[in-house]
Amino acid sequence: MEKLKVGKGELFMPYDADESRHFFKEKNKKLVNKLTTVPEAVEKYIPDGTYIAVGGFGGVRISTSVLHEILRQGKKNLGLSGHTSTHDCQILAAGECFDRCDIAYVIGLEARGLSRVSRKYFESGKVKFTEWTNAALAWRYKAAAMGVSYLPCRTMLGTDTFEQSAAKEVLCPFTGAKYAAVPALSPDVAMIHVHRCDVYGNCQIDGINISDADLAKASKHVIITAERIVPNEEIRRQPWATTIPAWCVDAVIQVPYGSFPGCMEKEYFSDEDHFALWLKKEKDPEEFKAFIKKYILDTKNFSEYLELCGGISRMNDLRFDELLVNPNTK
Amino acid sequence: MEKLKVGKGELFMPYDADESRHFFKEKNKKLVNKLTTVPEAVEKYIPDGTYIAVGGFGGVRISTSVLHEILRQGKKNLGLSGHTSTHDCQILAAGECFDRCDIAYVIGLEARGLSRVSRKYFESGKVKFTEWTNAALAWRYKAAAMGVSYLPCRTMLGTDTFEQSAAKEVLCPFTGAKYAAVPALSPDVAMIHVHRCDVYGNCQIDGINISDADLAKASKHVIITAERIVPNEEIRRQPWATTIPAWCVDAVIQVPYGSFPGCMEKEYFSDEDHFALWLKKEKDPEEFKAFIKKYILDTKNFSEYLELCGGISRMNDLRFDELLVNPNTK
Amino acid sequence: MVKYNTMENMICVAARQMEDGSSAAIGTGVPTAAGMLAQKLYAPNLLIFFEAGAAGPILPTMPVSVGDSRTTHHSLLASTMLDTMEAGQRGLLDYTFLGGAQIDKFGNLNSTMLGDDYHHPKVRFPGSGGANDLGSFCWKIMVVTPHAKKRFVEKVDFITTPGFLSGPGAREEAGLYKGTGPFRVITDLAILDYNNPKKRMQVVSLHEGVTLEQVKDNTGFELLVADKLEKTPPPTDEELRILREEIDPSGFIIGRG
Amino acid sequence: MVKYNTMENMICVAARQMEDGSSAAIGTGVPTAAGMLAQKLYAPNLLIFFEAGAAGPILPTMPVSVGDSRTTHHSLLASTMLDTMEAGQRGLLDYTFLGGAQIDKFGNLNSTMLGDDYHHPKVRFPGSGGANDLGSFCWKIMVVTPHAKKRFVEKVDFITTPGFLSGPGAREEAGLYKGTGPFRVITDLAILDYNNPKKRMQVVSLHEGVTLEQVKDNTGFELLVADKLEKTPPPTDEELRILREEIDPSGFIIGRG
Repeated sequence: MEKLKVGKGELFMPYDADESRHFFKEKNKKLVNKLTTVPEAVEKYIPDGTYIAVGGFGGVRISTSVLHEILRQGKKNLGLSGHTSTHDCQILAAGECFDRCDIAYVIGLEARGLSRVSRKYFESGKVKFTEWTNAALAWRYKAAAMGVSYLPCRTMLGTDTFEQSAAKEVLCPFTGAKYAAVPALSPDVAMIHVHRCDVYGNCQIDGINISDADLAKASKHVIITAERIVPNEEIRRQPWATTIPAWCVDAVIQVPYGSFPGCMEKEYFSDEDHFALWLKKEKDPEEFKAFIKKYILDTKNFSEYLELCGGISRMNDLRFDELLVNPNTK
Repeated sequence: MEKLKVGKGELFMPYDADESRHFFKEKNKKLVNKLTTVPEAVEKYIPDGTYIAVGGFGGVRISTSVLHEILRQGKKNLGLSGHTSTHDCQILAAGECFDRCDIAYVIGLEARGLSRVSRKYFESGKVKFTEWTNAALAWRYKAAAMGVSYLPCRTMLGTDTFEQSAAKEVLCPFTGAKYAAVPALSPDVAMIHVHRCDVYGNCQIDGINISDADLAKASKHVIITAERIVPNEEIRRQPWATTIPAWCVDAVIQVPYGSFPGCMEKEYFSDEDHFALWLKKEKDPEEFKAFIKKYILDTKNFSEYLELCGGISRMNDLRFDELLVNPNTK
Repeated sequence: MVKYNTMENMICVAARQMEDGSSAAIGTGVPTAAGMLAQKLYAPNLLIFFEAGAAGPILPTMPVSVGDSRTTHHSLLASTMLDTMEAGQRGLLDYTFLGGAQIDKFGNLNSTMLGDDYHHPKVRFPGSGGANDLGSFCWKIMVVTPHAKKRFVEKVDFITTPGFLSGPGAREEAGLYKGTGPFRVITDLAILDYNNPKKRMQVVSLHEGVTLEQVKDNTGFELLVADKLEKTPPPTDEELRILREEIDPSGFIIGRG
Repeated sequence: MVKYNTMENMICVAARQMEDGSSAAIGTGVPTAAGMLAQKLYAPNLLIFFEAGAAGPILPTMPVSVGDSRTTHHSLLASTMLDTMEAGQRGLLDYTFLGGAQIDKFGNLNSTMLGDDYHHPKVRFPGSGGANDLGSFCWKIMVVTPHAKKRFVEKVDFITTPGFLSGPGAREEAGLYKGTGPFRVITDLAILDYNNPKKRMQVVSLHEGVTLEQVKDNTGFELLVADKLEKTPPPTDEELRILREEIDPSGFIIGRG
């Protein structure tokens, strides 16, 4: 029988089922008010060295306010799950906040182009990385959400992506088929932006869920930012719309426009001008430094950032964009 | 190293990934009107010998009309997935329609008691069976829905349930932990009752989904009965509410009260008097035969059955029950 | 003191076993009644899961099925069977309540068949359903069952759901999670647990008017006895009132006692 | 005849490759433009999937992200990334469109890095994203890319996404599904496929005004040539009209040609 291959990438977050089960056993399951502030949540749950994962899809439904606060508090040596990490990666790279990354997709901003700052950071030698794919990372969350230490899948096989991953080949005990086994990934902290949730953290998400239901279950701690807080009764009225239940959640913060400049289904479209501004500023290191200082480090909170970006009037335009409405025609 | 155990149960539906992939490749993906009748759907998709699975949870959101028609058409030698199969199993056992069964839960009707007829059928030697658990069968659907030939889980280990299953022990390549590997299960036909769907088969389900999203994806053919058919536009208005997409579905039939005497979230509660009538009739083989003849074999369709059971007036009462409304108090 | 029947007593005793702030995967019947009573009196923050997919309901009345719409009544979540099972698998579920036709001294449960030939059972039962799953995943297995010699047997005909299997260490060796296993058995005669090095069933508390002899006589294996044998307090008036008026006014479950 | 640029030409050619009634997992940019054009002219029943979770949309305009709300616009499904990926894994997805910094003669793609030391790349790119997944699961991999020697290389620095790997049989040996693999490459010069026993890239059709020499000069490996070399029909007026007026009126993509 041929020898099964083993990826030679570093496994940053080895999964221990018993340790993990014990953690979830002890985790609070009571319905308590979890409202807090972004600075408090970052202070409490994200000490230097924490392995974090960002919900959404890079420029879609991301927790921008929490990412900014990580920069503001000068967090260092974080681990990052690069499950299509675009603008989130761009923010964290600007602060050189992480030093290890499970990569599926980083540096790029999809159709918008590449972030020079992120690229340089990944080329600098300051970041250790291991290769994966989007599905592989999503299945790694899924495995942890299921409470199993691995899942078999048929991706990465035969490629250098596998070679530089920490996956291992296994054979199906029934068919003999070869699979890539991907190890469960249980991030220390997930930050997820949602449409609405109650003060206990029961969340509803409209549009695509991406990997967030699994991510919330997989993670030891979950910080939720929400467009709006709703009464618990609203959650209980349609419990099949709950995508993340309270028992996964540690902190809840109401942050309207909290995915800006990213897109938020039925709320606001991405601000492509602002994304372009980031990419433009990145061309000159000094200008970029000043940009980050002005927009993030020197702003007290996310509302101030939104004001710098055009405030309510701009948000209003983005709502029209999202709804494909042209306000100039009747 | 200790020897890994292998369940000695028969694997009724071995899964072949390549064959299965080829089937799904060829399956129609066009949006075509799939409206048909229950007799036509059963005639077309359920020849003798077919391996079937019923959605819902035994007495909750089941496809009663399709089950009755299977009896009416005198189908034989079916295979049955016994993923909490209660009233569905009771109906099929009454017609001795199946001759092999993957058992997680059969014969019983939960808090209502046991079906004598089902029990006798399982004790008769006419049915081959293999043991599983509810989660094991649900993961078997899940594996097929994922397109992998097995999934690891930590149930059944150490028990006679494992011994009489067709599961196999495997070791996690990362942690060395022991798992029960359960083989993918791709039923020939799934029948699922939903709240609403369009003529193409895009379905919405309120309340719990149980295992139906996975079951629909895992099955080669899917017959949908729906409380009501809605315009395609209604589906497209809230695409995150679609739990079964059209490309899984082969046949669509509008069957109001189609889960009767089972429960249907927010529509009608289970008819406990009618369930009790079944159990009472089962005490006398002759009476039971006459009961089945009158209520199922001699009725032309499900509407006639509903009329025998009290018609619209009874359905009205069950709606009050479901909504916990007492019509006699204001 | 209000009179009570054995079913009422078992439900009240079961309700007192659950810690506040814990979670429980419960089935229909006695477990639901116990869970509801616990929420109302002893564990207001008990988080209830049903195996078919509902979690965190405000139960208006007793469900008939673990999947019916009582289980989703004002619930926090109405999801999938695997969502509940996987919550269990990742360690989130503290208690489960199970039953069966037979139980042995290590708490192994049989709800599959009687006889010695699997393929030709003398009596066939429903099978595991979610019992083996919850019995494998949850931290503490509670069993509520009438006490009788034919139920409490030396060796179950079929291990549907794992107790301690063949004894100390056997669950872990089989691949089950550390720290899980049988916790308590509540019968119409006594409370029993496994809190000894042999992981064998032992009497820890006798119900009102019950003797140790009576318990032994109704047990088909050698029963251990805890060093300090307690007396189970009888149901309180308040327990009975809530049970009869609010939880099971139609006597669906307590009428069977 | 309306004038057109190379980007417009590639999109029009790509749009003609998809069979009606098939499914395609597409990314932003050229693939979406091609998919939209195909739906409007050649494959009205093309079922479009986006890797982040949307399927069956009526695309109003070009998405910027495969997860943004254009992808869910009037879609039939807005689900999860794994829902799309698992549809692919179980064989439901016919086409995928991929790109990369490098492609070799077996259709292997590099979107990870340039250089010979993984940990110290000369240039670091985004990585696989969903490319390796879709390239492993989908039946037919389409690549749309400008034709240049530095892109069409003898050996890619890093196999991000599997083409035919080392040649015939290598995908199956690696554990990938039977019958999947590279299908066509559409460049600004030609259409290429792998329809030969060696599973090597070959020119099958030259675009208007392009010579075989020109294609070979822009390819960094020995290129095979199909027995019958076709001429690619140029974009029709209708294709261009729809592309410019309905699909990309702001010139977001076709402005790059």
